[in-house]
Amino acid sequence: MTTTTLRRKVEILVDSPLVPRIAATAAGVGVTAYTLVPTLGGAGHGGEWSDDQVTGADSKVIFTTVTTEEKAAALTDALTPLLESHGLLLLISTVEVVRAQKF
Amino acid sequence: MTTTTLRRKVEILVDSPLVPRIAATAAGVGVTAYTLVPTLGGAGHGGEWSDDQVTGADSKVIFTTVTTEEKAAALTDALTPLLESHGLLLLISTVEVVRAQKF
Amino acid sequence: MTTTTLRRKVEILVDSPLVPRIAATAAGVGVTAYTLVPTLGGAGHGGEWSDDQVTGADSKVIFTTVTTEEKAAALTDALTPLLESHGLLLLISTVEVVRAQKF
Amino acid sequence: MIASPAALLSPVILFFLLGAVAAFARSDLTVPEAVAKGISLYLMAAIGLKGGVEVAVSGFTTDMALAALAGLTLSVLLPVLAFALLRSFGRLDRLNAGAVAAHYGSVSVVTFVTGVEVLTTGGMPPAGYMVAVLALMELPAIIVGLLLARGRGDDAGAGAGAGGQSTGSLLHETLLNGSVVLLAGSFVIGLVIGKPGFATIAPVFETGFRGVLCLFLLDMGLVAARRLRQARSLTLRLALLGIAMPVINGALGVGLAALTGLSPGSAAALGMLAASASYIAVPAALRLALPQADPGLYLAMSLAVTFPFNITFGLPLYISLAVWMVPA
Amino acid sequence: MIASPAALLSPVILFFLLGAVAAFARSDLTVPEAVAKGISLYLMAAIGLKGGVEVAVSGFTTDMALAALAGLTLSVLLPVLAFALLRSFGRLDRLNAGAVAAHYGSVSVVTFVTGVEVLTTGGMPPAGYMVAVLALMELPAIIVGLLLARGRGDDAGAGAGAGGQSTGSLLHETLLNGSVVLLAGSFVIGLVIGKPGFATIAPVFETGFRGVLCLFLLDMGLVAARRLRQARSLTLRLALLGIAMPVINGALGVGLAALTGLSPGSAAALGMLAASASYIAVPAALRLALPQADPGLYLAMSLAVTFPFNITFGLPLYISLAVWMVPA
Amino acid sequence: MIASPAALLSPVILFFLLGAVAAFARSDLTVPEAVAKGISLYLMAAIGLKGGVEVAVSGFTTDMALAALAGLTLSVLLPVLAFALLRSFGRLDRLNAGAVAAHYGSVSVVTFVTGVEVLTTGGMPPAGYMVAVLALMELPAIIVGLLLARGRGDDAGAGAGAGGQSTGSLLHETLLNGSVVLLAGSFVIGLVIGKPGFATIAPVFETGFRGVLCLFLLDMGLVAARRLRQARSLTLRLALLGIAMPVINGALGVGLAALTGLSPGSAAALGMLAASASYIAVPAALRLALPQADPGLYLAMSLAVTFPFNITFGLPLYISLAVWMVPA
Ligand SMILES: Nc1ncnc2c1ncn2[C@@H]1O[C@H](COP(=O)(O)O)[C@@H](O)[C@H]1O
Ligand SMILES: Nc1ncnc2c1ncn2[C@@H]1O[C@H](COP(=O)(O)O)[C@@H](O)[C@H]1O
Ligand SMILES: Nc1ncnc2c1ncn2[C@@H]1O[C@H](COP(=O)(O)O)[C@@H](O)[C@H]1O
Ligand code: NA
Ligand code: NA
Ligand code: NA
Repeated sequence: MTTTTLRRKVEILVDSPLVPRIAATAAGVGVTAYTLVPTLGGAGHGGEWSDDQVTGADSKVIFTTVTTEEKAAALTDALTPLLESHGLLLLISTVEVVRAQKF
Repeated sequence: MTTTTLRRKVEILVDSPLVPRIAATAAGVGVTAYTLVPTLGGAGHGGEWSDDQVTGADSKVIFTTVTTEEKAAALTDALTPLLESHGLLLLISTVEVVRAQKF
Repeated sequence: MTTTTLRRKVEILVDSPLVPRIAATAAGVGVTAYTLVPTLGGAGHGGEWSDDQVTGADSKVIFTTVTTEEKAAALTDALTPLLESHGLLLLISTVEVVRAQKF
Repeated sequence: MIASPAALLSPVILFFLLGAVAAFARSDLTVPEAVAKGISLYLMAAIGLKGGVEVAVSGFTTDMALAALAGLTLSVLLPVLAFALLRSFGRLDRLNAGAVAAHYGSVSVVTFVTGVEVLTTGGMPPAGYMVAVLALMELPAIIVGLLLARGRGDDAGAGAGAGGQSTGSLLHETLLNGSVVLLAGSFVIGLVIGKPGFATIAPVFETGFRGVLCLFLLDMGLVAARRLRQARSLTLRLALLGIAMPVINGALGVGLAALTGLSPGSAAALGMLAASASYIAVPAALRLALPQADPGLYLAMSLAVTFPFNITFGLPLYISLAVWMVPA
Repeated sequence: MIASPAALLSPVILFFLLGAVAAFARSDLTVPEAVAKGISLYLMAAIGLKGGVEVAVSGFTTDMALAALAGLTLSVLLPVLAFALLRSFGRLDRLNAGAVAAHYGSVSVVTFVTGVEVLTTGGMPPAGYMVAVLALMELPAIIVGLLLARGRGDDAGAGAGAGGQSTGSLLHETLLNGSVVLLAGSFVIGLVIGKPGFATIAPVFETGFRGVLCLFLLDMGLVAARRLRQARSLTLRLALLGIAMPVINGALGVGLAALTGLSPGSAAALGMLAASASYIAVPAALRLALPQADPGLYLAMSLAVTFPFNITFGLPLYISLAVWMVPA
Repeated sequence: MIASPAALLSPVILFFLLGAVAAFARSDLTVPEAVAKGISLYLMAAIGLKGGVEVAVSGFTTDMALAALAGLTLSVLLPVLAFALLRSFGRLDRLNAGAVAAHYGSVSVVTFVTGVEVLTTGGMPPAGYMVAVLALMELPAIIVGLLLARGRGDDAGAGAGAGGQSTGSLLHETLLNGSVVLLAGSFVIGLVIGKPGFATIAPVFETGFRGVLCLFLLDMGLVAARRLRQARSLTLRLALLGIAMPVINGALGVGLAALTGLSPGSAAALGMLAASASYIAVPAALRLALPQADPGLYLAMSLAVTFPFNITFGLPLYISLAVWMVPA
């Protein structure tokens, strides 16, 4: 049986124009691998929205990265001040991976 | 280090035309924040499918919400009767969040 | 309250042209139900990429399946030799489901 | 003439066949869904505009009222007939029989549009108001199909519980189905702007129409053939009905048009409307109104059996019928 | 003549109304986002090319320099005026007032394009260089709005911390906003290829323009009305300003154009530019530069209030003003 | 004449440059992927149709058979030459050398299409059957490249294990690649419908072609430049080969065409086909057949080096060569 290792998955829901900033913040704490997943719409305290590529202002993506416990914590610390001001949603969960050294 | 709190993530794979109904059911148990993630296709007992926006009948999205244990359970209870009849797929998992009061 | 059962969620990030091969490998270990989630781009050791449907070579999707512990392990074993050569990313996590017999 | 198999050699039909062949051969050719949806919106706007402009020119006539009445009659009666066939010969349960019947009582915009192209090229264009008839025929069958599916109310499951839906909200959702709104709205815009207003947008909505339709039918060929390959719940009996029902409905449509005194072109068009099965407005509405019905089944029948049959063999057949039944 | 409400009956405006009505009635009609984005790229390329080709024909003139100067002046001063109104009458905090002011100082390509269509159909086409003025007016207001939003530097939150951004990178990101690059680049291509080079691509970029614009405005109607329905932070005072500001700005624009000696058509176009509020370049730039400002607010004002007002009542108003103020 | 740098000033090339400049300047301009894919489908359908219609008019000729033979010869031999260069000068391992070689032996539809536009505008249009030659040249190089990559079978890793693939399924997947099917299918449709059938769809597939090509090349410029910026495995030696190989292959193509007795226009077109490197059919096929090869490498070479070189400098060069080598 293949051995798996525990890692942390961090998912950040962020407005498309702000993705480069999140990527830069992540790189600042050593997190350089990520995948972007699209969204179609949603609702929250700020009301309902649906994907709007024309203005670009209402288009959100999920910045997803799998990394070590330490780096995940560092990324969370670095992003916490922005959660409110930039309207981010941040989720952390535990996943198992093969080839642990990759993450 | 930033404090995180445990919450429940509920993911519901649902046909696009039925999303408003799921949102209404969720609102009925106090779950008003959610995000919709697109899908491209899949396979199951009902055979293979791939996204079909023209007829709209074979277009599925993932209704995702992060909420408290209680509300997640209430949402699951409310949706269970529909799982079979409406062809829904429902997954629950545990995630950690910052700013726990938001969820 | 609705009873839920633990199952394993396996997520595989894979280049679009290789999806049929992953589906075949999965079917080989008895995993026949899955959902495909799109991606927009990302970064890793191989550099940055963004979705490119014209050449098709830089278009990745997430092959997601929820299954039993045993089948998830069998799928992981079957895919491990391909992870490096085919540039796959494989994540395993635990989810709860209703109607356990479906998975 | 146009009723001959030569109509099969029109570029529009050939692109449909190319798509179907590619999908059967398991080619990876696909049209992005967003583009296919965009094209279908364009086609509905174009057909609506053209119909409206023609009615703006011709004015409202008795003919038009009669055609509308004929269309409405068909869309109420055809689902009942289809329901009977699906229950008896097709061996379907009531729920799914009602759902499928709704599709066959309603209409397919693209079948109509392709038929109008064939008719126009062949020199027997239907009247412009047939677009209004098309719009009128989209919805009544949904209501009839639902009534049939729900039966005498003893079928408690259907429409009840959290999945249930009041008749009011159902009517609202059906009437406001995107394709119906776009078609009817464009028809009204065509009426308002008339020929002069249309001239400035005609390069897009008229000159480009046939070429764009080719690309759409390429996608429809791909989609129909893939759906046929993936269809699980399609029995041989149901597949046979998927060919028999359009023939029967088409003949009834042409016949009623002949009685009503429509022109041969308009009669053929009414036959096409009767024969066609919806795969845009009805599936979307039924997924909401009858979530328990099997979309794999109703789409396989309307999209993978009836649509290809109509595009290739049906259209020339209904034209022949019209030529034969209607005094020119 | 064209200043009359009859302009409301152009197909372009009617499709906008159809979209708005459909969204208010809660129809599920939607244009796929990828398609809408594709169409908006096409419109910007087309308008840029046309402007460039016209300037290639007419050559650079003093008129052009004066129009450019007038446009720049407006885009620097209008946000200041808007800011004052938003703070006092609108009761907005400084951050959001600055963000909204940037939108009203900048311009809306689609408002301009629709206005040019109305002007051209009405026989008073603006000069080709107005497209260059449009491109020039997109950016300065962003800088002014940011300065206003950030105030005397005591507003530590704005732009500081991990979310902060140096002025250099801001300028870079604003100047290289996709829509600005495409518009300016197409203008330059139009200049280089001139009339003969344009002839070969004119069927797409000129003949097809108006029809494609119809489809885009259908989507804009849907988007604007949905946004209005979903708007949470829009107060009555702000909605009123969303109508008052375009009227004031439009009048100032036409007035300055009259002083500058532009033709009636160009004066009306400058009025439209001044009156219009950006909803493409500015929101994208501000989401980066002022992430704390509320996008729901500035998009509701520019897209859901001002844009519909301009398309329906504003355009004829600015044309009337130009006819009245500028000696033909 | 057309071989002069003036060809660089065609709108099609200028849009490519605009895209490249925007991407290098890190503008956020992007064309939605679904729209880009939709446009590329349109271009392939259009080019296939046009070729088929022309052959329907001219009939099958000896010239055509000779051109096909020349094309096939090139697509079998060029990958061998490329492989040798990539292994020796390029210092690539066998696997990746074989993968890259397959790209250079195959062809780029958009390079061809752009070249045909330049040739036609310049008054030396190639024969219609060159589209058939294009379709024939897409596939053989894939097979040759794979044989080279796999070597004498001692390279156990390549194609073995769960990732392996039988030659039969490989052939199937390659032959049924979406772009090949669409191109060949449209060619056959063009043959069947001929000039009269094409007339009704010409507004979309002919009149609109050049304008749509502008928008596609805008995207290609963006994509090529972004890929060049992101390329990690591209060494200087490989970049040099990305320019040398098209020049060598182009000269060989024009030379063989001259020997075969083709017209100057067709000879230039064969040179363009030989010089171009695939970035649609081959990458998709190789991702399946050689998953271990680095897509970042082969796409960087074909799309980010060779494609831009061909579009800007290559096309005029191959035309000059054809004018010089082929007696007019
Ligand atoms: N609890 C949640 N679960 C899922 N998505 C959420 C949740 N809260 C917020 N979101 C997403 O984040 C967006 C912004 O949230 P808010 O700031 O609350 O308006 C919402 O529109 C949703 O798409
Ligand atoms: N175990 C599973 N894992 C992932 N997706 C599933 C699973 N079961 C069902 N699905 C998704 O749900 C759809 C409907 O499932 P079914 O009702 O089994 O046909 C499938 O086509 C898949 O997209
Ligand atoms: N740790 C990670 N977290 C999220 N996505 C990843 C991670 N590592 C790799 N990826 C994704 O997998 C792709 C290929 O990874 P690589 O082989 O490292 O270039 C990347 O471009 C990302 O989209
Ligand atoms: Na019917
Ligand atoms: Na303005
Ligand atoms: Na080549």
